[in-house]
Amino acid sequence: MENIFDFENKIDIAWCPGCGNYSIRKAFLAAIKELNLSQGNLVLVSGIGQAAKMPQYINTNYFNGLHGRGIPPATAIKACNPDLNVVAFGGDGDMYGEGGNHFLHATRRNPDITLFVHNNMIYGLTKGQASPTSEIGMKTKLQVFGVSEKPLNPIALAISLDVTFVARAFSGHIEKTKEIMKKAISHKGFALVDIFQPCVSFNKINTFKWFEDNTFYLPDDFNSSDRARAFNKSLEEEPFPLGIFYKSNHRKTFEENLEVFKNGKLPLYKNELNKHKVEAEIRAKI
Amino acid sequence: MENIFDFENKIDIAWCPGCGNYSIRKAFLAAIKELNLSQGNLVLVSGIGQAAKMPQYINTNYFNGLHGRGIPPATAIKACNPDLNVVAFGGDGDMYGEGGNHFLHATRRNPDITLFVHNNMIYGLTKGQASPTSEIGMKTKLQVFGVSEKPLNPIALAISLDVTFVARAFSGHIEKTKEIMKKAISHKGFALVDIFQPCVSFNKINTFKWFEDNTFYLPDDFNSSDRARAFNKSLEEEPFPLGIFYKSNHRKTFEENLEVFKNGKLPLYKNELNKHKVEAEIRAKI
Amino acid sequence: MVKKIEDNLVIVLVGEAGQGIKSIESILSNLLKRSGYNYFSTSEVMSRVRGGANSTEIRVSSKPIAGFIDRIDILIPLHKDGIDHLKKRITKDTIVIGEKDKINYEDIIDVQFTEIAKEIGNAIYSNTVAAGLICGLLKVELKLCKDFIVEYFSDKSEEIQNKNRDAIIKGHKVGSNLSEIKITIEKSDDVKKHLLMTGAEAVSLGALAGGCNYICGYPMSPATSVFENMASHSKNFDIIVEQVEDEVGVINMALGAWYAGARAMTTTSGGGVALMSEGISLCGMIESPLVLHLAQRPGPATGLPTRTEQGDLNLVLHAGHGDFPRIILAPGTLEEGFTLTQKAFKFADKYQVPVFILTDQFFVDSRYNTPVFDTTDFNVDKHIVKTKKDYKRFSFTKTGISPRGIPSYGSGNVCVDSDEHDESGHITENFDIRTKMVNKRLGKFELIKDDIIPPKLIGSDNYKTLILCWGSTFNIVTQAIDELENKEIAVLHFSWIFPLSKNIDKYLTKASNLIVVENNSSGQFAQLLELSTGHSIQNRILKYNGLPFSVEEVKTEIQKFI
Amino acid sequence: MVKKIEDNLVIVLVGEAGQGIKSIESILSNLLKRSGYNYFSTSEVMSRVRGGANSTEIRVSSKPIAGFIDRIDILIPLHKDGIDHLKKRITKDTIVIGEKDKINYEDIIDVQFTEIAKEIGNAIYSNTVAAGLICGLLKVELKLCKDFIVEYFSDKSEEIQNKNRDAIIKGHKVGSNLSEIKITIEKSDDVKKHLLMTGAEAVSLGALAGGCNYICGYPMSPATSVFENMASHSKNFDIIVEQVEDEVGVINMALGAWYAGARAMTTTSGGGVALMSEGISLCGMIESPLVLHLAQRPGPATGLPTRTEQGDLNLVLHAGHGDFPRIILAPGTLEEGFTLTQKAFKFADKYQVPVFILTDQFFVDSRYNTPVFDTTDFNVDKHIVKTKKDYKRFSFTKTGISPRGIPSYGSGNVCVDSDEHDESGHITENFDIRTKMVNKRLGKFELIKDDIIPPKLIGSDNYKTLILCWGSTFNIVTQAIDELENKEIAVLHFSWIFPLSKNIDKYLTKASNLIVVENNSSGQFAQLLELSTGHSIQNRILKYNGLPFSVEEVKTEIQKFI
Ligand SMILES: Cc1ncc(C[n+]2csc(CCOP(=O)(O)OP(=O)(O)O)c2C)c(N)n1
Ligand SMILES: Cc1ncc(C[n+]2csc(CCOP(=O)(O)OP(=O)(O)O)c2C)c(N)n1
Ligand code: SF4
Ligand code: SF4
Ligand SMILES: [Mg+2]
Ligand SMILES: [Mg+2]
Repeated sequence: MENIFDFENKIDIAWCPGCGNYSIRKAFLAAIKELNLSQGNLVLVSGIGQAAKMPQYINTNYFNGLHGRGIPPATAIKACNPDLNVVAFGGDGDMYGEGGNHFLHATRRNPDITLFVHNNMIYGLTKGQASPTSEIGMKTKLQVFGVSEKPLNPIALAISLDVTFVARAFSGHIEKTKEIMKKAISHKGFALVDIFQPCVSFNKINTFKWFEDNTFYLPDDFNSSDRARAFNKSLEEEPFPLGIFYKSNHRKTFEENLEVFKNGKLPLYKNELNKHKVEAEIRAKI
Repeated sequence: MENIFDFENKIDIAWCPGCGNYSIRKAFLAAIKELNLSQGNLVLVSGIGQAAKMPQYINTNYFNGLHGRGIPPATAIKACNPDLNVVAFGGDGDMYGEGGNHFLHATRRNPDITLFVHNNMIYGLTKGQASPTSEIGMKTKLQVFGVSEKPLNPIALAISLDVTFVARAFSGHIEKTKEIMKKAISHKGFALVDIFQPCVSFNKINTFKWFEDNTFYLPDDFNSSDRARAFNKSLEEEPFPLGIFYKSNHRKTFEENLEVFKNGKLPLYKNELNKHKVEAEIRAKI
Repeated sequence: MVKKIEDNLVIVLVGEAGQGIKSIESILSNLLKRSGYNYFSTSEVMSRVRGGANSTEIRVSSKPIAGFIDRIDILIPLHKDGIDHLKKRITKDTIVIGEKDKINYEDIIDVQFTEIAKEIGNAIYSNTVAAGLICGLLKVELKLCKDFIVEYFSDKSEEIQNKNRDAIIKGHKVGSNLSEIKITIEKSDDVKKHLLMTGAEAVSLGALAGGCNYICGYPMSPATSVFENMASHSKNFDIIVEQVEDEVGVINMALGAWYAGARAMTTTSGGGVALMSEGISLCGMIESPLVLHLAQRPGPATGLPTRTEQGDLNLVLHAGHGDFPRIILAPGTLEEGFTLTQKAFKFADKYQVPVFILTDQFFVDSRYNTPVFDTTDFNVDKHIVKTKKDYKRFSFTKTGISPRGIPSYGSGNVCVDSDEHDESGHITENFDIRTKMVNKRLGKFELIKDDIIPPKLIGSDNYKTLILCWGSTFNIVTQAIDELENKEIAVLHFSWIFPLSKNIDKYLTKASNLIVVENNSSGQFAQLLELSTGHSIQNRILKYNGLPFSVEEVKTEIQKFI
Repeated sequence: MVKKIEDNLVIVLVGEAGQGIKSIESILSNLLKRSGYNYFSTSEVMSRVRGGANSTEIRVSSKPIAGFIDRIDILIPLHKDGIDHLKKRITKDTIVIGEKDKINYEDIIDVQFTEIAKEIGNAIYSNTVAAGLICGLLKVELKLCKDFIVEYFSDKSEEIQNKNRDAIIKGHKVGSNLSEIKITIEKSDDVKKHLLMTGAEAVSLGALAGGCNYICGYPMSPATSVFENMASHSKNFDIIVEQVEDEVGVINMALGAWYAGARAMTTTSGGGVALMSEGISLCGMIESPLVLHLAQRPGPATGLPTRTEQGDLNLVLHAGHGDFPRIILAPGTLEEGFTLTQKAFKFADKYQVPVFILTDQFFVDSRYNTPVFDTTDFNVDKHIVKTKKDYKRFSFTKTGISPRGIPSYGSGNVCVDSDEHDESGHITENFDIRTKMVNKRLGKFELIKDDIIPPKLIGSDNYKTLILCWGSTFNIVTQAIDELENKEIAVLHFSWIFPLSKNIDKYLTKASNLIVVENNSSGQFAQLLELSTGHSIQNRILKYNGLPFSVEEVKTEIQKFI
């Protein structure tokens, strides 16, 4: 059965053979198909990096912006047209490093967008420097003595910021990743899915096998509505829990808070200027 | 008894009469005096804002940089000369807003610097716009419908990031603030003290009285070494707990991790270039 | 001796931040203009919320005037440090009115504002007393004063309204009886029908007229006033207003907003634009419209945050890496503040380029009366298309512009990319497409030329000396030249700054003496003119201490060069 | 027919990213140079880690050569798409060597690299076979090959070393026996004593010589190589190396480092400098030294991340708001890459200004041999003072420079401030101090003039046509002119870009025809020259598809203008 989001003709994908990004693409294509999204209403947003190339390989609208700057346009796009489904893709460097501040403050706004971070614990596109999630001790051409910074724990961070959908997936498990993606996209509010992804070219430590060996799924009966428990769980490492840590509906979204849409207004692009209102505003200065 | 860090002559302080910043200055002057710090070895670093003017009013070295950019120079200064005591001051907008990404990643490096954030829940110097810690509903000239973003909880955030000294103080209590400051400065590693501070000119909600009424001190027997418990505690709001939430010594500092100082090398400014080494390196290219 | 003022009066208020000079000015501006006086005011303030020494100049005249001048006819110091702060501008002709016991100035005319206010009930009414005094001096109808003050405090309690009314009445009486000054400035009914506003308000109205429905920014003096002004209009005009975490986020949000079909603007100062530089380059690459208001203040770095300068022209000329087109506008008057901002949206949309509106603290904070803006010509043509299935965002077209689609409007995919891309918006490293894309982007410079607004020539056509200026100095320079009454001098004022048209050469060729007047330290506009015309401009009048030029200063400096 | 090559040979390797072209080049560069051949190589690669089509040009010559040329004498395609990728450069004179069954090219000389490698034990040795083939063709001593390859793989297992040795031997044999080509390029003992390195390595060595002990940055092509290079030196030279969270953090860290007494450098590309713009302005305000290496790539925005352009000159000329001095250097040769970087530290320290080193992808990634650098003149004079109690960081001095103190070195307070400040570094809004501080900062332009390095004139003094170029195009343009053999053409190459000296006027005045050659789309340097000299430069040879100029191209284009 064909997928409208896939291309008819073979496309040239710039990822390395064996890269985890292919599986993420597969899972995402399946997820949006199963969710029955329409091509016209889907906008993918990304920064720069290997992960951030994702939009190029999906047959829909996209805004492929600057390194680290995926979230601000994604937030604005959703705000200007809340009918759109907006999904942002990025790497661990892109979203947690260069774009860290936007991530931090997006959680405060709670736009109804979905963020998939391909966490390969390395800078892929720039050929193998440490990322904010690289393990202590990892040596690279730049980190010649090994990484000494504590890796960022995006799950703990997101829970501390009260992100209302926080999950971790592993690209190796396409079916399960797809299910998490579907829930994330369907969630009302800002949703983070941190996706473990092997980089076969530059990360020789956190390989496919390493991820297999160092992850396990949260039990089916895990109570993902308890923020403090979720935080505790998020501190577990090696093995890392996979699945949905925290999910809640207690926060309004950014768009719901926007005054312009309170009376069910149109998306902004349909707005027409009322010349008389402007003239009245000018005359008010007499 | 005189304080070497105070000025002999009266200085012109640009804060409004009644501003909480005066008390923070008092507490800080007392803290560094009691800690017996030496003027030459103290460097204050700040960004821009009312809080960030602090270094101007202390008689010592300072680097008063750009809005939001206090932490990067502070980190570098300490790294280049670990003998210095480096203290950074900033506002809630400065450090958590514009400078959010530097805060995030400083916690990963864990430089042995102290950060005091004057949290008045408002942009003071720019005359009263919402800050990342402003309460939901607060109206300003810019937030005409009231703030809708969820205020940042810097304590929860810092604990999620494993900052090894996390405290909250209130400028109204000079003595207690001074004690917290002393512990923060003495702490080995990155220390955050978020200081509630009334802005009498622009924040008419979170007034001195409001802070008095909405805070309480953590009990003396509060176990500040349990990160998960500290996180739970940090979620408590109105009233907000004051005191040291979390303190730990399990992390190495940035400077300890620096290879250059592993053999007890000098601060960088005393380094002399070894010309022969450079020549040898050139000849290695033959 | 009685000081006589027949034509134009300069009143200066000086005091600490927080003493309420702003509210006095605000009351006076309305009352004087409504009385039919030409009104102008400008402030210079310190970067602090309380204390220090700030001053506001108020000019009242029978003719339109909107330039800063050094001369002070009447000085009202509200704080003892005020005299010292302005000592260079106080002469024996200056009449100082204030509280003798507080202000150390020999010839002071003692008026006990505070005492009078206290009699009414509270010292805080002293500002209204002072406003009343000036109204009395200028023979503003008492009824007008009373009605207005009640309107002004309409959101306060009735008691406060009444006390303020009493205060303005008392002040008015004192002013009417002051025998040391005799003012006979003509009022005009035309002025009563004028608009009265600040530069920031004019820019905001222009944005409304340009169809702005999304404004994002980060507070920064002196640009915040436009931001707050737009916020005040947001309910009425359905504008999304967002304060972003930092300026890098601001510009990327604004580009996202245009992509989704909004008409977005941002407002900031030089430091903010510096941070936005990479995003401006993105704007160039994805051929997005963007309107960016930059209110200049003295740099580098934090500089003098609340003061004025024209030092960021080079910044906006070149912000962002790589080559791509842009437009730079710099209004000289309120009317231009309005029309150019409105046009900024039009040009941004039509050419898919960033358009900068370059103002400064002097421009945005000054307030004066101006004829009602002409709005016949301001319809919003949205340059967007409904997409078809085979839509390509970056198609090569005969016109040189790729029609802009909006996601979900039509059936095509709208794909934009910060990498070099093919017509469909996908990454490419094809060398020929790269070259064609660069040519398409830079080709817009040629197209834009049709819309260039020529500079304004003021003064006789038979000039020998040509004074070149741009942006906010318009009113100052033109008044100076007017006063010089020299038929051989003309002024050429630019509000369209970039790209410059080759046509301007004809103006420069005609002059034997070219003098540039700029509020910066390096003559940035002079350089741009030299580069664009090949003329060398040796004579430069530059000022960069944080204050605007005064009319007198410009006169004196020009005379040195002729 | 046998192809004869007597003087200079161009070999091109083409294949997918990840196929190992880089390692072939790396082996060959060493072997050919150690044999006494003049060597040059340059690569053009796609922005991907695997796949696509990348190529590396290797030139071997009896004379020093370091320009990119279009002609291909020998082409070795490692992948079937390689032929298509280079089709514009392949002529009937090109000899193609490869695996006939994989590569679709009629006249291919079939060499089964993979088969040979498999015989040895594994297909991965095929690259070494290919390297061996070229060595055989060029008659590189077999012993040298064997010894070197063992050294090259010294950190690998003995088995791998042995198999690679076998591979190079087999390749060598095949190459020696190829009868279709006869190469008789002269070797030279001088070359053996030369250095062999890339531009990135030259810049890094310069930084070491400048006393750099702190490097912070954020990875960005094509600037990362300098960053990684410095990291590789960090142990030996006690350098703090820090990868920062973003470029805004980078520059503010670097300024903190200088403040504390380090000698800091940062390395990035155009987008990074755009983000650093505000910090650069801070550098200007606090009069901090700073060395900033910018390796250019085509913009705007992400552009073509792995390719080359000279499009960020305007950016570094103007990055940052407000007016402040800066120095811009752009090395044309490896030797200049070394000395100018060393001097960048010297000038930054001496004048307390930001110094930019402007290179590009072509410069940093190209590798060739060059005489050993002269190091007689490179002592590090640290321009810092031990402070006294009354020390003032921004004192007004006769020299125009305020002596720079370091916290804890001496007994004074070292206070720096991003606001306008007084001599002690405290905030001030005093108008006169403001003016004096601006004058002090801008006054450095005058002082810097003493150190300006004049442009290099190559060719006869009696030129009529003067070719103007800057930075990385040096070797390409000079070789082109050399080949044109026209006595009336000379080249003026600039490696000191800003501030320009008035002296250059004399060079321009002499020429009747000025032609600029620049790797960008708008002639940014031509504009700078026009502004600095008043000369108009109409003839511009510009290229902006992401590739460097080729020697042939420059020749052809120049001929159009003369
Ligand atoms: C401002 C800026 N800085 C740096 C870069 C260079 N850059 C491109 S991608 C990247 C990081 C890639 O790492 P990550 O985000 O983890 O993505 P991955 O490639 O691993 O998927 C960097 C540093 C850039 N494009 N822009
Ligand atoms: C890049 C930049 N953006 C904006 C500003 C303007 N600005 C100065 S201080 C400030 C915020 C002040 O708020 P906060 O940091 O909370 O400090 P406070 O004054 O409340 O102590 C802002 C936005 C600036 N100086 N630089
Ligand atoms: S470099 Fe790593 S992340 Fe990038 S495509 Fe290759 S394997 Fe995937
Ligand atoms: S504005 Fe507020 S924070 Fe700033 S000095 Fe005044 S009271 Fe303090
Ligand atoms: Mg990554
Ligand atoms: Mg604040």
